[in-house]
Amino acid sequence: MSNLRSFEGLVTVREMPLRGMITLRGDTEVMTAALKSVGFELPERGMCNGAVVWMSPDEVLVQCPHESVGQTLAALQSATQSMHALALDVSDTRTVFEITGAATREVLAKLAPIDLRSAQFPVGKVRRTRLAQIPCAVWLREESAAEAIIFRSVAEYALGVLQSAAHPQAAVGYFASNKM
Amino acid sequence: MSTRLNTGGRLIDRTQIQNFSFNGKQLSGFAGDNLASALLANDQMLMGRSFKYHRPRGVVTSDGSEPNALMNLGEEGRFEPNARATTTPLFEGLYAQSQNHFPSLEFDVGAVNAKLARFLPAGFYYKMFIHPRPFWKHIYEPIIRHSAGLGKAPKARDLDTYEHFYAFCDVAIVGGGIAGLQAALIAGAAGKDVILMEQDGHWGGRAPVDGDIIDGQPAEDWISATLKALEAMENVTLRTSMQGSGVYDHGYLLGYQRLADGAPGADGPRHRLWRIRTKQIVAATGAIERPLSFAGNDIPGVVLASAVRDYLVNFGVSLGDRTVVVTNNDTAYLTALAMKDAGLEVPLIVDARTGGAGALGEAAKAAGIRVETGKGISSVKGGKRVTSVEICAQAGEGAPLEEIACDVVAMSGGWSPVVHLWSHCGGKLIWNEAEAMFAPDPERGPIGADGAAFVTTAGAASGAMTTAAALADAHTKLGGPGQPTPAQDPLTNPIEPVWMMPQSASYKLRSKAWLDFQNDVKVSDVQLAAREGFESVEHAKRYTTLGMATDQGKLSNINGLAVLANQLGTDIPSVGTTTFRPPYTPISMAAIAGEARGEIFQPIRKTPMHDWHAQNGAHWEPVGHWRRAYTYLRGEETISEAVQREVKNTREALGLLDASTLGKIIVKGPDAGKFLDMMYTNMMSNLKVGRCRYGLMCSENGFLSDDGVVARIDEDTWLCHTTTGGADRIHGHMEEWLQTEWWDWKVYTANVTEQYAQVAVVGPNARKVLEKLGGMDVSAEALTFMGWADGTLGGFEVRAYRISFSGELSYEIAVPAAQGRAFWDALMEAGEEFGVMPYGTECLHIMRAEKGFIMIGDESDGTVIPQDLGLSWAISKKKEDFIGKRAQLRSHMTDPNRWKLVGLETVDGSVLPDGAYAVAEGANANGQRNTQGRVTSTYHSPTLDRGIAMGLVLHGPDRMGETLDFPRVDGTVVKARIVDPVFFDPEGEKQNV
Amino acid sequence: MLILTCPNCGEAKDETELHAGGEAHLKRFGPGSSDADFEAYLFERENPKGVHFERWHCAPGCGKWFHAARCTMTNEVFGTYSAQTTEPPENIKDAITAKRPGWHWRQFS
Amino acid sequence: MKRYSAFAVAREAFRHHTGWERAWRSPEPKSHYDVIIIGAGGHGLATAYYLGKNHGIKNVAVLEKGWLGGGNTGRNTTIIRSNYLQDPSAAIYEKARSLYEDLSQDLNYNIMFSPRGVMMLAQTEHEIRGYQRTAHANTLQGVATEFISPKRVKELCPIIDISGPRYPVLGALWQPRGGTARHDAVAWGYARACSDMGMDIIQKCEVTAIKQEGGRVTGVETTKGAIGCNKMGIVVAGNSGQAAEMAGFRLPIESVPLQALVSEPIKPCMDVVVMANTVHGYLSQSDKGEMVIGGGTDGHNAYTQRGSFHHVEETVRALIETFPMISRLKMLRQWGGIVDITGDRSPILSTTPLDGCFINCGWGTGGFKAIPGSGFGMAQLMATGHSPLTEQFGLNRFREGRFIDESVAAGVAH
Repeated sequence: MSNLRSFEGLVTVREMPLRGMITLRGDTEVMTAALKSVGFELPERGMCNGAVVWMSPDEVLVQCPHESVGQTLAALQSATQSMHALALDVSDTRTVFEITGAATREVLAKLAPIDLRSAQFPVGKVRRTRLAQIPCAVWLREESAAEAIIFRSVAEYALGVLQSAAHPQAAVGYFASNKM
Repeated sequence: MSTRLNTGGRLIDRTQIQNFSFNGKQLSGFAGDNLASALLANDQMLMGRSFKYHRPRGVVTSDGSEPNALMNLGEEGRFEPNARATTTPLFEGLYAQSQNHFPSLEFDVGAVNAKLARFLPAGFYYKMFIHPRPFWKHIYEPIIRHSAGLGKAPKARDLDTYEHFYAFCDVAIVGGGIAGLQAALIAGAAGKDVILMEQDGHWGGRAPVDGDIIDGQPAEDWISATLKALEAMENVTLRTSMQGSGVYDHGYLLGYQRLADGAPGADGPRHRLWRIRTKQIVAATGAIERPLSFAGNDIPGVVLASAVRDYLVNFGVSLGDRTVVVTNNDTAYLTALAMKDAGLEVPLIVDARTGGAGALGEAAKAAGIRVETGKGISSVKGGKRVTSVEICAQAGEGAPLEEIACDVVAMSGGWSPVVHLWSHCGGKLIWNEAEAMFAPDPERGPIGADGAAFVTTAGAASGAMTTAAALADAHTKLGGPGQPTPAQDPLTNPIEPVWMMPQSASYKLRSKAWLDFQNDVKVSDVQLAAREGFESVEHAKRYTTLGMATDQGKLSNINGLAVLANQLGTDIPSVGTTTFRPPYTPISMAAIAGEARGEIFQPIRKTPMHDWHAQNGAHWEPVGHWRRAYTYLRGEETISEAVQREVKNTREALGLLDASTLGKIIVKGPDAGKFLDMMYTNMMSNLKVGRCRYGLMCSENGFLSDDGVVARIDEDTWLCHTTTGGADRIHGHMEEWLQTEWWDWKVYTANVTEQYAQVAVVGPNARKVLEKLGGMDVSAEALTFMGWADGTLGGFEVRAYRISFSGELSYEIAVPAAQGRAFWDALMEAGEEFGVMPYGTECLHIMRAEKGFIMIGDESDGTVIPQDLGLSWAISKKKEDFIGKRAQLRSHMTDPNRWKLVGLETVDGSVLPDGAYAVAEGANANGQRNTQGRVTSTYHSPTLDRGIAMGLVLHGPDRMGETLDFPRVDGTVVKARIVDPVFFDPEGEKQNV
Repeated sequence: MLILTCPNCGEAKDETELHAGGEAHLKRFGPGSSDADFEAYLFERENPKGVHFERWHCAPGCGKWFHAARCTMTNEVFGTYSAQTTEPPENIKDAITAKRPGWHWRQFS
Repeated sequence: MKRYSAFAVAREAFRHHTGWERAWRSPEPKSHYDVIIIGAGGHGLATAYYLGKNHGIKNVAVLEKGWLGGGNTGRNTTIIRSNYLQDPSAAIYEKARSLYEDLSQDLNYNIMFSPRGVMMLAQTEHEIRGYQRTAHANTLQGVATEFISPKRVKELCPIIDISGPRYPVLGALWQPRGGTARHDAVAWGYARACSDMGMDIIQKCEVTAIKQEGGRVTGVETTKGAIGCNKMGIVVAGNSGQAAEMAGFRLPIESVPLQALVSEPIKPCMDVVVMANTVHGYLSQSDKGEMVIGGGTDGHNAYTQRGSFHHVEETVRALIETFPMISRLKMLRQWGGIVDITGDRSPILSTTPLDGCFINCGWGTGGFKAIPGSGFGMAQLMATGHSPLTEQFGLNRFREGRFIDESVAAGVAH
């Protein structure tokens, strides 16, 4: 895919290449066991451990390379065969934008009504919220890098609002990382 | 005349000259000026006209409470009406025009109203213009409307951008005066996350102007040191030009930041609206000086004493050569002293108090200023500018004792704490008799989520009216350590309330004593309202329009309700105040809307094939936030021609529909069958794996809410299709029942709508194109009607459903969304030899109507039950329960007189008007024509080449062949016959091949 | 502008990240119920000035429903709790009693 | 009562306006009335007025816990229209609208009814079809409306951007005799006329209990003592649930805040009322020049009379899209009122399980425009036991499943 979208402003925003994504639903025990079978761990509530995104008390989003999604899905399905669980390939459902730069928290704070101060939003935290007018999962991957996971149909809108928020002359300077 | 002095002006930079235009005159000021100070420096005291009488008006304040000096600012896409000159920073090229006059500010024909003032008392329009009836709309109202209004209406599209910012903190402090700074220092030192905002462009509030001494040093020095300390704190955020505009529930504060009002056209947002969530709001918003009510107090040159001082100290502008000060409290003496100190004349201080001032009185006398105590102004003389005042005894009726020439009257009627933010969310006030003001009642603050008060006030906003008291109040409220910062000011003697000057002013004087400058409400108006029974403060306000001007009563309310209380013979607290509503001062609509404009006004949802549609003539139809192709226009053809072409082609050859927007929901679990039996009116648990079934969903209130095809994927998995608009709604509906009613049922759902691109491949050549792509067996035997299968087509992994909404041979093919476009392209290419054309939603609608299939949103409208639509076959008789079943047993739902679905064909072959009603004999008790049916959807059928329609008709299915009358809106009638709703291929031969 | 903490994801949610879902603890009446019971189930709502129990949907968010106990006069929130219950839990009732002694709502007090 | 006229104003001008009478008396309550109306808002006062005018029942008290007209009557966006889809709605709203036409003359009080025309924009295909259906229904209901072209929309309201871009204007349902009136004046005018008929309007008089004997209403306890009556009308929007509870029955009602806002005044630029339902906003310009904007209701029950800010945001951003000029205006004031929403979002004008006690409530966001018709029908119902205007709005409809759903046409509730 060569037509991945990106721009630079207060932050750099890049569309991530297609990624393997699997919705896994089950109770904590089921999800723990199933994830273990593919070498992953169940993240704590409200966190993402790199591969697995906590979505809900009975749902996680498992991320893996796109090539191996079939294999991972099969493994999860087989691990949960006798249990009440749901594992589905949803790799095409969403688009992921990566946001990097010192103003990462700030740009997100223009669009999402969430507390992004570092004490309240540590690295590794994921929060399902809205990005302006669309649902979004915000994952702070590193201090200056976040991923915004949104539905694919509204990718252009997401890009548009991020671009507006990241206007080079629109710095706010509220967070410790880019205090003004 | 008003002028710039050679020295002074702590906020201006005399090295930077800025040129601007006012009413076509080229003027100049300095960097740091605001528009008001710059105009005054150019001897432009006359700045506007009042609302009702078009009286000449000058500036009266030096802040956002200004009622008079409102301007049409800027031009074209950067034009703003009603810009307050007092809060508009001066910049090079500023372009301003005064408002509400014709033809000019100096000569305004509207001023004739002032001559008629005696005929225009409070409420006059309720008593006049009653006869003759048409005159209100056509004569009186247009005249009144035209003379009202203020600024011009903007015309061009806004060229600026705006944004929001969500900030969370522990303490948000509004007001960067000394109390706010002190509060920030304490909260910041305690390690709290603090936002301190100041609406003006500079810190410190009144203290530097008033010459206060804080902690043994001039206020200016203390402010600088405090700012330095705050800037060093990582946890403190400081912002100027940002107003705390509104307080809402649960610690929500609006911060209105004006980023580019001093530099229009600069790259970046003009305004930023902060939406702050904080544990505590500290309103350190200071106090506003009140005018005094004496005759002629609206003449240009009568200005609040504090404003006279502000212009002098902050901008080096003197408002006039001879200033008479009139007051009922100590603070106005500071103005007299400052003016004198600047070398200007202060012929007299008129102090209504018999005791006069203390230390300041002595200082005034020492400076050679004459002070008269126990006196008042009986009237101000002058037209467009003050020329003199007449002095009288405050205690009397206003017999003039002496006339004194002057060009400025600096008035002070005392101070009102700015309690707006305290009050927005329910904080209560108490009347402080000693200070003659309403102040926050600390016992009854606005209640937050935890049940405790979340707003506090600090400083003058609390009613702490001396410098020391203000700092001490901030210290106490914020729980500062040790002792409060010491301070000194020269205020010693208490205020004595003066609500009318003189105390027993005659009617003539009262009818010239303004309360609300902009809306032209006078003391006599409020008195009249009270006499006429408008005793509630809200009645008096609405009857007189007191406090309803753009300053929202900041200057007038307390004076007005004191007059009301007096007239009613009661006290001020029993009259009470009107309600304080956000915003504190007006904020731009654009800032409220934020970034949502133009392309990002709302999300547009796009399918994987969206760009192809756009490039191939799609005429769009919004369906929710989706854009679907209504039809694809070719060449010069009209929309209707395009639709007819698509129908014909699909029926005769091959059509493709982008069906990706249809909802797709996976339902899985041991109890999934049982669950779907509750969700759908039909039985879904007995659907065989590999098969599809059309299902209906109802609300618990019985009405049809959605339909779609359900496929059974495996033993405990079903895939439910919904309408385009239904995807999120139905998924939510399912989860709601699972989570809140049947939480012990073992079912998981997932909304996989966006995972798949789905294409309907429709028409006699449908199978041929799929076979050409190859990979899976799509033959009539292998994939039977209402079956589905997984496989590959042209190398794409697909799920193929053999379903039809058109009566044609039809497949719906789902592929992963990322491959949707490639799959579509492959179909178009392979289909070329079979006459492929894409078709849009209107073609879909026509084809299904030709087949008599209902459409959610057309045949159903939220009041229709499946039984109305002849869909009883889809309602299980075997099931004990499903959502909506009980509701459908109510008497009105089982009424045999409910209108039922039928087909309608016009006698003359024309198309029935959409939404037309079939009339019945006579009229009902309200004189409305009786009806017996209505059209639910209507089209020209290209297949049959005549109008076809569906409709709901009383006893319709029993009246086949009868003709009904459908009046058009123009009164003519279309006759239509009741027929079977299946117009085309009733045996289903075309789809079952 | 309410903030309610979703007990499922633990996040303090802004009102714009939530959807109000009306009265909590309704008992469903289906086929076989009387007209009066069914009408009451669908339409007769508690509409108190004061303590109220209501449903909220954490969306956009974790997608779960939860219940809140809130004062309709002041918007004071006494607590949020699981939607998988037919009555308010004791700790919520105690929290209300501490703030609003003598409160009652339907059969609860 | 001294008549109001230009001559009266001129006469008073020469004696310093000392001759004006009180607009309404301020009496103490008597011990018993034929009829007590609880609630001196527009609907309550209109009910009392038509009881007297049409049915000769003048021994009436109107009890008000605050100040008359102080609830939703004085908080709404003053739109008057009757272009409703369903027959019962069209009947009562058209009755109201036609009474508004002559109300200033009838009451001798200028309520400033301004039939400047109301248009409801169609901005989707679905709305076009809904409004065409409404236009057909209105033709048969005797309500003068028409579906007009985008070009005509632009002529009538030049500040609309009919080309979109997001939601181009595809047409509009136009009611030329819809418009606005001065909301406070409606309450004041009725109050003055009621008082003049000898009715007692008793403000600051809160009802604390409703008394009954043998299933029939006998009177009320109030903060000004007990007052007896033969019949009672409860007309207390925003407090209906509490009043019904005192009377011993329940209502299919929830109370939620509704918000509105005005801009600063500008010179006349809009001579019609526009409702844009796709984007959920209403807009008109007051005689003072303020742009008056109505928006949505909160989703949760509350009695706070403020409401949540995001509704203001949604309304403003939507209106800017269709009326770009609003962008550079400033919001002067926002406020909220409490509206009663019923199960089908249509009002209730009904007898109740308590004999002699009638209720008028549930007008949701659309009560102001109905005031004269509601009062007319309610008075008829209370005086005679039957009114064709109110017949379909009974409480029993919720049990029968016989709803009056106005949202069906194009998502337009009220």
